[in-house]
Amino acid sequence: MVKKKEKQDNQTFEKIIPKDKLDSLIKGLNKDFKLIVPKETEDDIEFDYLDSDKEEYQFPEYQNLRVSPKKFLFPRKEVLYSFEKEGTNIKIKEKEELIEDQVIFGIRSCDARSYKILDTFFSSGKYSDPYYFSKRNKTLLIGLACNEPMTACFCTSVGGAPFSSEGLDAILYDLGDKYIFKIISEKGSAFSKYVSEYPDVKKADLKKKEEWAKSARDKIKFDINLDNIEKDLDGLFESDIWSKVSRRCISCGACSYVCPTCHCFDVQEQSDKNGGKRVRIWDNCQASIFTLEASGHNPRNSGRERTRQRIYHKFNYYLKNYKILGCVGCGRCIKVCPTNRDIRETLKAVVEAAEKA
Amino acid sequence: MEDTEKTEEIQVIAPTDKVTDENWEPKIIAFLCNWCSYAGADLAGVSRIQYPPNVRVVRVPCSGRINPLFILKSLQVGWDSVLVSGCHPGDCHYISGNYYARRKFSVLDDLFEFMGIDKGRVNFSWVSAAEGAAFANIIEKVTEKTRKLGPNRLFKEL
Amino acid sequence: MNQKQELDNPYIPSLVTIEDVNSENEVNDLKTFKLIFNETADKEKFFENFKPGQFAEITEFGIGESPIGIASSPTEEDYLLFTIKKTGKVTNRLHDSKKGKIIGIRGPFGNGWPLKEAEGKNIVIIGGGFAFTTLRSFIVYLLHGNNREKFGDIIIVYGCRNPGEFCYKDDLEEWGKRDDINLNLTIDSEHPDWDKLVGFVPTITKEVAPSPKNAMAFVCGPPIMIKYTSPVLKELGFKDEQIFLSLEMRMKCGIGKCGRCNIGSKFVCIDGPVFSQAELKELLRD
Amino acid sequence: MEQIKKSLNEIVKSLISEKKVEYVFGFEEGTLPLKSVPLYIEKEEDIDRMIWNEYCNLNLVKFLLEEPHGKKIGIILKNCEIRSLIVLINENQINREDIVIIGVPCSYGIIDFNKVSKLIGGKEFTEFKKNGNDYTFKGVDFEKTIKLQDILSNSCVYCKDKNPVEYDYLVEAPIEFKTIQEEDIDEYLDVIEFEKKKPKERWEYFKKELEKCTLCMACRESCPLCYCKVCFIDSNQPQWFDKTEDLSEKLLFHMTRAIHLAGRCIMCEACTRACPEGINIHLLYKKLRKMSKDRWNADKIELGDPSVLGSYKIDDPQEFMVKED
Repeated sequence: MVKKKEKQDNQTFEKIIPKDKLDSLIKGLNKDFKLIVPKETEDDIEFDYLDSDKEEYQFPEYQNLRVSPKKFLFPRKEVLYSFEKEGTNIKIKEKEELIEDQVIFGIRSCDARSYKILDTFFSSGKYSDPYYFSKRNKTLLIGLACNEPMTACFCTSVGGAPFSSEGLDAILYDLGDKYIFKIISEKGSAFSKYVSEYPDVKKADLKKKEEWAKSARDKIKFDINLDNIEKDLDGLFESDIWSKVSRRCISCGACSYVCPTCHCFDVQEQSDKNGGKRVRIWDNCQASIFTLEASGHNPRNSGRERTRQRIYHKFNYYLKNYKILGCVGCGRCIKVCPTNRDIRETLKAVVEAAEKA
Repeated sequence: MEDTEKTEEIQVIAPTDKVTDENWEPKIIAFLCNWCSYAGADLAGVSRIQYPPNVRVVRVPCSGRINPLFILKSLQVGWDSVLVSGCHPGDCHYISGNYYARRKFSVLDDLFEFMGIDKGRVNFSWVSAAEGAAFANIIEKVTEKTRKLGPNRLFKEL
Repeated sequence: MNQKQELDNPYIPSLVTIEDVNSENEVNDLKTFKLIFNETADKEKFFENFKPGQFAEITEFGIGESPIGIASSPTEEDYLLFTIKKTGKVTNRLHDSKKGKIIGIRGPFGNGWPLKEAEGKNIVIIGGGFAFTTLRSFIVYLLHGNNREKFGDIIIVYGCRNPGEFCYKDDLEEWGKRDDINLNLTIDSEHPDWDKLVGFVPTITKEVAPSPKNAMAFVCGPPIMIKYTSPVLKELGFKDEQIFLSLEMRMKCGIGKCGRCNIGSKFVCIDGPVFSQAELKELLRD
Repeated sequence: MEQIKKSLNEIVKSLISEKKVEYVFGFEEGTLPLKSVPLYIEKEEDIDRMIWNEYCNLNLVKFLLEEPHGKKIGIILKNCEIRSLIVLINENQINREDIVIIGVPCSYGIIDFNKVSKLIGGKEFTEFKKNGNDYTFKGVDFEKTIKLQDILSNSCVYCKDKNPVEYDYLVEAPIEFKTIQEEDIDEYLDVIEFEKKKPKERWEYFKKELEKCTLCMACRESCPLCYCKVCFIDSNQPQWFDKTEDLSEKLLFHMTRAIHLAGRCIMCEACTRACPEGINIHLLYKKLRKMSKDRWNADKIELGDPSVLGSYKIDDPQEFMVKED
């Protein structure tokens, strides 16, 4: 279904945008949408809200950002509701959110795919998550195809690609001296009016794009076949590779905090005499208190079990429950890990162990 | 939190009144050791020595029992000042509890100083069981100091 | 947000009032709370999907939330019962509560005991300690009105450490008088005030020896009891498919989103808490 | 460096081949440039993978805590890490007899990856070259040369305590320089400089730093001195924290952790290097160490010393006490 649409749009909306016009395109978009763009900070580049009327903005050069834009749809800390005490009575006030249409501009393919995974998860089962979708339904994604994958990237191994337009509403392909702007989804056709003035794409440009796509793909050095990963892991639950992997893990939660697909949360309460609020905050499965019960019993007591849980959740349970992989191969967990525990090495070990078994 | 309800043993409960700038009165939480300072406070009461009613007392077995976390938590939940008091050095009922306490207090004191947090809200003192007047005097002093500092917004502003 | 969405938000608790508090044991760390919905609409919504064996999230406003098994049956239409042990922050505060206090409730969550499958079968119920709560819900449901006819024999084995630990003493007394259920109460060791069975639950189960023929066993209790009861049931000829267990895990959201209560690929809060022994064998268990 | 490597190889080889230990803790090359991974050297062929350099950034002593008592383990350590081991031995967490310490004099100190990252604007480098004290980092669209002293861990910049104080085997190697700075500077210079700032500036600094904190606990988990089975922030009876990630909670966590480390922290700075946000939280611990020196003259921890907060002197300073008029 998606493919069909893509084809139609192909003919209508694939424009060439000169490099120096990108900032004015962003400015144009900012008139109608709340924009989330990569911004240069003191010593980093981070996604942030843009108010182009108030600030000078220039689109920075980046490979991928240290922190994924997950937090804009699934914030680190989110109020679920607040309540007031009136004598003995309680009055619950639901959080009222007025969300404008927003666009995440310049998101990389891997991060866009992570939203697809979050969409699947948060809509699964009997209840879909109202807080996530109140924002998600108002969010459009304009991607920027990835010309220079980083050293820890492995998106091609988990079904992605640097030039993938999966999950995006529109995408920009950087051809060095200009961009191709392509509308992908139906929702994305809302962008057509901002780019209509630009020339249509030519055959030669498309050919050039394919070249860039290939060269980007070739830059990803790591490659592993994960077609059988679900079956492989089924047989390795009690394998000793988990003790080997967890041996180097110090059980901090840095990996899950930077992961664009990690979605586990904790629910906590804040209160004073007159009322309070219930909030949910990001949680991480590597901490031992994650599963600790009030009785003192902890089903996942050791690092081995928790390390295993993280891998199984992404590469086995996800496939079992939703038929997709829970990892987009952005490589952030590898970079942030204080002990350089490399998920690629773990996957390699899993595949090798399964072959042996 | 209704007053009729029991509270958890070591939970530091936030002061109860809604604070506005007009009706603000310093609220001070005092951790007093059972053997000296608490007895001192008692003596002040028995001897009918007047001192400001702004202080709420938490009795602890020994000043060595006071975890710096109690003090920090009290400030976080909104007490305007914390007073910690134990036996004079050498007089500890448990021989050396207050010496250990003194080291912990100095750590906290230096940490506050270093982080640029106003030290005036945390007060340490030695009061013996015979010093009812001294206790009243210290409460007066701490209350005055807190009044000058104003409502504790230290952690609220964060 | 419109009205419909508001009703659909599974994170918002409904308000209930504590109607009655009953201490269940001598140590006084186990209390049964009787709750009445403040709004009829909330109640109707709750009872729409309510089955024995499910749980609900109880909110103590300003403190937090705890998942608790529902001890009352859907057939007891006016109220909900929860038997709660004093263990953590929320339950501590609940234990200090008096009549008339307003608390919050979300639910019912989970799959509950498999009622449909159990129809026409002999029912074996094995419980230990205060984990008897959802089993009480089940028994009350079985004994209600016409329901009793739909099921075969009912055999109950309920064990506690000592006589003072038994929950629902009034119910037990009433059930004991009936001749259409076989009630076996047992304590761990001899006690002067006790004239019924003595011995651990697995041992008594062996003695009572329920027949596996056309039967289903429902087990809920501390892990150690489950560990030793399963082999006994197997010895008696029960197949894994005939044994149902109610599990426990740390839960936060109750709706399969917060991600901590999984056993293998299944979430205890939405796919459980009741699993058959056969299902559990399939899962990758920690 | 070569000399150290050679000497290390010999020592480790003899330990392994003569079965004096079950294994030796060391480092191997990580999967990304300038990253290292802890290595369990169990067999002789593992020795080839062993590295020892300026980016072996973890404090391996942390991993010893996981090991059961009575297991003989070899471990390669710098002096700051040896001191952390001494603290653990003093606090009866580890038996001295269980551990075979291979001490290495530390000439360079350790590179803080976060500092590198900041200096190259959050970009990624794919390779680096070193030329004396100049490190050249190369990425897809940049090349930048940085002086070693700008990317060294703070504590290494000021460290003067480079020779192992306790060891079973010592790697003999000349120390190339005392501190990276040429002139003789105070060990606590950064703390002293910071103390000179106005209180408001100091408060703002910590507020800004802690805002970045995600409470991921990498600092706690990488610290060998944090070995409590249940940390106060994880305790639920009583529950000290609402765990709502308020700044006040982060502040409370870091302050209380600092108090727990007062006088114990040996300034290996593994915490700051492990922090994914690069928060300079170590400054607090260093301050408290300086305080231990100023107040109680107890900033060097030797085998058998009592802990600073677990001991006292009758005439400890008490100028902060409120006195009656």
